[in-house]
Amino acid sequence: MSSILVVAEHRNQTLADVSYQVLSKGRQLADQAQMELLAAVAGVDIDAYAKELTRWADRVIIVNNDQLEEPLAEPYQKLIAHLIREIRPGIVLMGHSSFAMDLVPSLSVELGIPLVTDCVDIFWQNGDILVTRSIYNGKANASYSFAQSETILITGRVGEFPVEEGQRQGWIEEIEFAFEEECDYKKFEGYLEVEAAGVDITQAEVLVSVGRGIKEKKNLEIVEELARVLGGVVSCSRPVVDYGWLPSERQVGLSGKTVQPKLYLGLGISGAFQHVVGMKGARMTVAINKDAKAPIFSVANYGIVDDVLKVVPALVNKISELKGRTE
Amino acid sequence: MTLTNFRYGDVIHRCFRCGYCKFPINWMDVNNCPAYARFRMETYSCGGRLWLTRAWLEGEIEWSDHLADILYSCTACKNCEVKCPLSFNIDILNMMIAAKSEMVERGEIPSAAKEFLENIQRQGNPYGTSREKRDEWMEGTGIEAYQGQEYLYYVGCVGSYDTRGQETARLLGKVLQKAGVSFGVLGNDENCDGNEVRNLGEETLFEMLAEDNVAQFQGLGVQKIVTLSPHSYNAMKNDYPGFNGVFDVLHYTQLLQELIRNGGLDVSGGYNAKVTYHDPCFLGRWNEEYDAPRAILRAIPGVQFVEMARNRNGALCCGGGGGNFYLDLLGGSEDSPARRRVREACETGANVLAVACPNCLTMLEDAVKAEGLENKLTVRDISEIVGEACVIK
Amino acid sequence: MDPIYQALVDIVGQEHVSNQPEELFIYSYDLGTTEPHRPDYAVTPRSTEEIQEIVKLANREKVPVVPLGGGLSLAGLAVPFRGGIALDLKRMDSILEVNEKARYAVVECGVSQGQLTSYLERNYPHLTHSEPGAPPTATIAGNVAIHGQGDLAQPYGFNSDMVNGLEIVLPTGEVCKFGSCSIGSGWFTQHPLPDVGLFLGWSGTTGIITKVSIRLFPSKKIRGVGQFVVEDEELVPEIMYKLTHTQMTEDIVAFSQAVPPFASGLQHFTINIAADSEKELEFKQEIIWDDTLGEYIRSGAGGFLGFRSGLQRPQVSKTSDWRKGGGFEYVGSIMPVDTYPECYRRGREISERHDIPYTVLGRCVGTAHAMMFSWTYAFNRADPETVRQAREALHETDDLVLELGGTIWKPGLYGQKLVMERLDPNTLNLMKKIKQMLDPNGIMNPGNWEVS
Amino acid sequence: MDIIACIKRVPDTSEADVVKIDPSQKDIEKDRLAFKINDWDEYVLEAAVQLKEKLGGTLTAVTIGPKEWDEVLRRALAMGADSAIRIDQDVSADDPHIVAIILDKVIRRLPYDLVLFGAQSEDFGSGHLGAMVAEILGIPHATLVINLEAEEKKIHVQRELEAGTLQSYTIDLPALLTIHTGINQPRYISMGGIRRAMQKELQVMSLSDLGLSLDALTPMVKLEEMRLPPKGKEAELITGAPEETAGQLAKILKDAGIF
Amino acid sequence: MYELKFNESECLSCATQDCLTRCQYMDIDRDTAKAEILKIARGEDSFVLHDCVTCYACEEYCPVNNHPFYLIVEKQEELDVPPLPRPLIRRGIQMGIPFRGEPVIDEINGQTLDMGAFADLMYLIQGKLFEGLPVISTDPRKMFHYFCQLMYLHYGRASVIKERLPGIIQTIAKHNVTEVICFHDECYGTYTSYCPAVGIEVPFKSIHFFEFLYNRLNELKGEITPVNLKVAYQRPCSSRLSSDKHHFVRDIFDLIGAEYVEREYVDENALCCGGTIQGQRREGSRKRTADVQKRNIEDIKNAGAEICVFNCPACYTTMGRLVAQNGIRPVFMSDLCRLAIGEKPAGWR
Repeated sequence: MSSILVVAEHRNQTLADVSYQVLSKGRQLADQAQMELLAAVAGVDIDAYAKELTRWADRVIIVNNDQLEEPLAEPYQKLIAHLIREIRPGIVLMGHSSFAMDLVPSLSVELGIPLVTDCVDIFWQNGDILVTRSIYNGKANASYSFAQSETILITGRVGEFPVEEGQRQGWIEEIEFAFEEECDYKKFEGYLEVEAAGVDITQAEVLVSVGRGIKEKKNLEIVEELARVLGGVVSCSRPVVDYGWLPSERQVGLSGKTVQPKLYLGLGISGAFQHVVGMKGARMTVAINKDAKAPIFSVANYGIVDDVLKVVPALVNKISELKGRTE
Repeated sequence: MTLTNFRYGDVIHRCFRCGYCKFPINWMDVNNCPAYARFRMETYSCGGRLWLTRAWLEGEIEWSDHLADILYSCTACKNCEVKCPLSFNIDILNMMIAAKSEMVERGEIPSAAKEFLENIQRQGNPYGTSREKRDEWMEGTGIEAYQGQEYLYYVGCVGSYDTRGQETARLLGKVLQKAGVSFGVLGNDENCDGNEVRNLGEETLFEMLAEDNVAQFQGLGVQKIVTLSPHSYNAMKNDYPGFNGVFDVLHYTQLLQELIRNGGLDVSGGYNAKVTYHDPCFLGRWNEEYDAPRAILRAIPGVQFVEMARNRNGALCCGGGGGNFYLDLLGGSEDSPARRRVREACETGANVLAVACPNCLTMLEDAVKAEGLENKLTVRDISEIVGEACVIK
Repeated sequence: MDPIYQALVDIVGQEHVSNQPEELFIYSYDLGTTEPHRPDYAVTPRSTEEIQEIVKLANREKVPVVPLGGGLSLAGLAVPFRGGIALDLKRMDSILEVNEKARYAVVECGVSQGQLTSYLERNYPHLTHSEPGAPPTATIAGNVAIHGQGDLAQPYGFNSDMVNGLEIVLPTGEVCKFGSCSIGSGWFTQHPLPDVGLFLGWSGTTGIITKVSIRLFPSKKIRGVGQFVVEDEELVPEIMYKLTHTQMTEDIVAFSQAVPPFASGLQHFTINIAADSEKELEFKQEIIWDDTLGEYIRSGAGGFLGFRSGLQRPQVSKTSDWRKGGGFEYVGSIMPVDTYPECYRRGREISERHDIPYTVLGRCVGTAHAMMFSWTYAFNRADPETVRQAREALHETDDLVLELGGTIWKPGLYGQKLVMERLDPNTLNLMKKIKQMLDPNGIMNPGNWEVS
Repeated sequence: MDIIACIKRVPDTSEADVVKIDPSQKDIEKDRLAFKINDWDEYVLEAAVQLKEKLGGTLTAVTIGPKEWDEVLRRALAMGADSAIRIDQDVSADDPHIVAIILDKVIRRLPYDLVLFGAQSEDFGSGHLGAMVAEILGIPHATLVINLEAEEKKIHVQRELEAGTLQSYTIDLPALLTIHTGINQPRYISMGGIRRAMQKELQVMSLSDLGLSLDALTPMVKLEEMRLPPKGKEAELITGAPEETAGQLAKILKDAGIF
Repeated sequence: MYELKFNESECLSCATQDCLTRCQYMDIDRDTAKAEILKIARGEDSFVLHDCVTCYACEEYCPVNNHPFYLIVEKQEELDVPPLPRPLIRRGIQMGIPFRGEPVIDEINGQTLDMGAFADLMYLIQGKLFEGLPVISTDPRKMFHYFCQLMYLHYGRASVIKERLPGIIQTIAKHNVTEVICFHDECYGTYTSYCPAVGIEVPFKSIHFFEFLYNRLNELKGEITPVNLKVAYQRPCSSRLSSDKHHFVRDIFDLIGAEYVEREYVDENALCCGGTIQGQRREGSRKRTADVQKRNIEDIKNAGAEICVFNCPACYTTMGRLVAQNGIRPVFMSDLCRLAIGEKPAGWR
């Protein structure tokens, strides 16, 4: 195997966190196998990104093309296919982002190369690359090997690979790339940012966060009450938004907000990784859930295994009592 | 939909909305319809729901989440049927259930009801907890599997899965053991009785549950059944015969009353408390068994029995019927029926509120906490009181 | 977000306001034949203060307010003809005071007749109030607001005559008290302060009654009903006259109806008698049946059907099921007692013309000073033709009341129009001035008693 | 509009402690688990049925699996699918490439304007089957679709990106979408509906019917081993009745200076 | 139309004139009796027509089964001597008009129990005694379609009975029944005594309720535990029309181990429950009723009864509470029988 290629992703003048994460992993894998680590970045005004990437990559390939400014699957598929054909890397590594999910499956079919997505671990074993995936919603792990292939495609789970400071000083190589024709059957129309109306959960010191364990929209009342006595704000996991119980601006997690409150109180949240990714930065986490084996308990500092609807009213009373005593 | 699909098209317009359906044992207030007591808008009264259902059937109003919530807030407590002075009163609940059935068939039901029913489809219980855990309540009790004993002890979903329900299920088991009753349980092979499924309007699922249960019971040669929950009792006594499942079904209070009367159960250990009793709808209004639980309490030395202002067929529902112990459409307010009920229990000066239904137990116990009455009132299932009186730890 | 809705939420809380189609649908309907009109909001306040805020808001926003208690007027008096806020007062359900010695009770406006009955039975068994024939869910305040009468009308008159004091939220939001309570005394009398009787009989168009003090009366240990039947309707006025002369009855009602068939063509009396002992009861029975009505029994013109202890309130809602249709409406009137035969005959004709089983009833008010005579028309809610027939019959009956020299009790819109057409112009003018002064924005139950 | 919905059946593993690894270490123990339709696929069916109700056309539900998988097709039929096809082959643990090749063959035989997949599955959750099929079929796709509006010849979709951002596309038909949860509120499927759906025909095909053989389908990735995830750190558990646990927690929070 | 079969010569040649001399409510000697009954037979007014309390007893007393009571009723109507005030007669007649739609007719093809106008007492029809027995007239709203009409004997209106009864019989016959067990004596009397007396044809066989109970109890003999109770029986007026079945009361008592207490007003000497007398609503009826009831109660008490058994719902209504107030339990015969086979009586109060 010759090289590992990491394709970096950026939007809104920022390189995605997950790109740094897989870049770090790529660096480690390359070092272990004494391979070259390549990074690719495309778009307009990308020199700053490229420079950034040289801290990890031995070589950074840049493609200046305004059609690649936005992370859109179709143009990038063409670019990456081109790069693979040209460079023939042994491994192509990307973050498992929404962008990648739209892109890599088609790419693997187009090139006839193996793909494993959303890996939580990537490692060498007897000279072969192996990956581990988290399956059954985090309740089991599975490791995979690859059939013989010149190139394999891997995406890595957001938040799984710690960013290690890059020590390299790679060099930048610009490649010319032009599109033969425009993609007219799938037209990008723009972005829609969720409006931050009213409550900004990223600014709250205390978040009382609810999951589907609260069962019913009406039960938000008592949760609001708890948030009130704690001087905090109510946030939630994805199902609560899916059910329409709270607006999406209150959602914590991969497709919602990333938060770092002083206290994160998870009520009836099982703790799927998509959620945990958004709240790992909390200074103190308390989880209340009926299911003793819920993954949230391995993230939390304190846990209560019980029905939230039973504990929360009692908690409101106790806190009010304690507050009453101090005031 | 038009009236033609609705089985009660020639009846539903007959409600005048005079409001007798809201009365308790007398006319002391208009809050004995649990949903009306909770929301106090006419829409939530029995008459309101009937008029709305009719308006929906006639196309005067559209289906909405709110409409579904209003209909599903009916706890099937039967107060309306018992109080309505008009001759179609026997159909009131059937009309409500039929309206829910329409919603079920269209798939448009409150999300919690959807979850409830899907959980039962999948795991045989409303909580969605694995079937494999149904027997966890009986760990270490030495209760045997059913294999031709005199009684099948049917525990039900709340007794099998709810922490508090499990305690009563265990205690009742121990009481029966102590009385030397020959009985066995189904453990993990027990399935939901379907009573609430029927009340939620999921008729076919109910039929399947009833058919399966009847076949299972018959296959095991079951003749007598004693149930922990009045809900199971109701389904098995009144509905299963329609599926060729005729069994001798007893609610456990009926069996315990008999055991105490004939000396089979010694309760001389006594229970020192001032006790009031909350009639569960499916034992009381649905099956008119008001006496057995009272007789048990009166037979226990030390029990000072007092009645609440609303009792027997005028009892206020705990708000947990019609699946609402899970759907909880009536929770979240001091007007919630369970909270009203525990305040009423407190007014009698009793320090123990006795119940005979695991649903009522959990509903009322939560209400005691919500009301902050823990120091004044304890909720106990009669099985627990009897357990104490016959000195079971 | 609708600012009025939001303002209402701020006043009474989210759970007690609705602008959802479901609530608006229910509050748009009267139980009788009146065409429905949707309110914009349904609100269930809990206090006088909340009502004040709501009324002030309504004035600012020029939104009608339509108060209702039991919602059982059957004359469409709580239908929000101009939309606005349907104000369901049933959460105001506290019995504030019972003064045993002065025999009165002060209640909030949502207290139902049945609630007071039941409360008195449990706590003051020797006191009672005059219960109307409506379902016991009807409210006391609603009943006095329409000059109702009850089962003590014979000795004590209209329920509105039993009012000792009122608390009112005026259409402009101020709270006023009337009667002895207004000068800080107890709620024991409405007199002898200057008369400001601006609220009784106005059907909620001049303000919202929030508290009522109502007189209570002795409740004897035995209260029961005797029944007497005659075939000849002409005998009814004189029998009422004779019965009231005994001063021994609590309630005298004569009725005749096509269904059930046994009652058809006969005039039934129900005569309530109360006594504290068997001795008193026997004495009264002897006076009433043997001495007063004996002559009719001897001649075979009248028959005594027996006496039953215990008062059972007539379940009038059963009337709604006569045509298996869930509906009825009646015209009530206040008539001279001697018009009974004519009322019966003409009413029967109207019913038969409209293919409705006839039902008429006359309740003696005072010592035969007047009677409340009613003509009831059942209809089938699911059959618009029967609703139309009933509505026509009701209008014809309104005409009849005035033709026979009576007054319409709690008239609906049609009856109100008839009454206002005949009203002394000076009186009408005074009503206009009063209404204009009290309710400058015309927000209180508009559509009803529209004098201007 | 003719729609094809590709759906699957998964074990209910919502409770963590029901998942146990099979001795082969290639699978979990499934025999005592309850099974259900894949969560995302419920949204797929609801979206498909809503489109059909609005625009007419046909809806075909497709799955690949053994006999028991008919169950999810019955749900689809109960919900309003016109026909249902099951490819009788257990591929649940196979390389999605292989599954994609099989589905391509099925879909090509059917009329379609729109092909819908769940954005991922509850079991393996790789989330790339749909887009692979699109590539083989040679039609445009969008994954993680959270909003969908269809016209005669094209659709407007919004994809969900990170941090609450949505990405809008207009795509010409035929196209393939993978549907994310929250796009709608899936309706309840009544048992009566499912029973009635038993009357509807359910077509079963074998690989050879599609001109395929399993030997010819070479996986590019191979499952080596399944394990339970390593135990992470565990929270300090507070135990007792609700009032006790609540009391202790309140004190902890107070001591931590939260209030 | 239907004519009462009455034979004047039988009365002429009667030696006892038991019909009137044994009357418990009028004091009549033999000579007066003969004179009055002949006056009545010939269509002349008689004080008997005015003073009769319509207790049916003379039907039983008549040694030759010449229907003196039916005759009295016919003549009351002919001579316009109303036994109660006219408005009440009209009201009573209108009472029996069915007005809530047609009954549901299920084909029975055999034996049935007819509740007559007492559908609301269906709760009494429970348990083993009635297992498998089809019942007609179970809907209280439709029960007047099964109302045997004989009540109008009390109203002096035989014409109403003759007019309506054939229709009622037809309704019952529509069920395709062969044997009709009559819940109420009055129905049994209608079909076995009144109908033959006036020539109305009855296309089914009627079975007395007590006979049915007796036979069923015999079938269930093994399950009978003697009740060991002292029981008084309050015999209703309609039982006078089926005196041949009266022995079943003792037979049933023997079978279930009940002691038939010796009372003065027993068997042929039974005294009206007061319902009929009260129902006449004439001047003095109220006091007369009270007197009759008092005598009955004293008699039951003196006989040492613990239980008073009824078969007629009217008697039960009139006297039940009074009996209970005097410490004696009122109970329907069917309930007493159920008690004997270990069932819980439905009407136990």
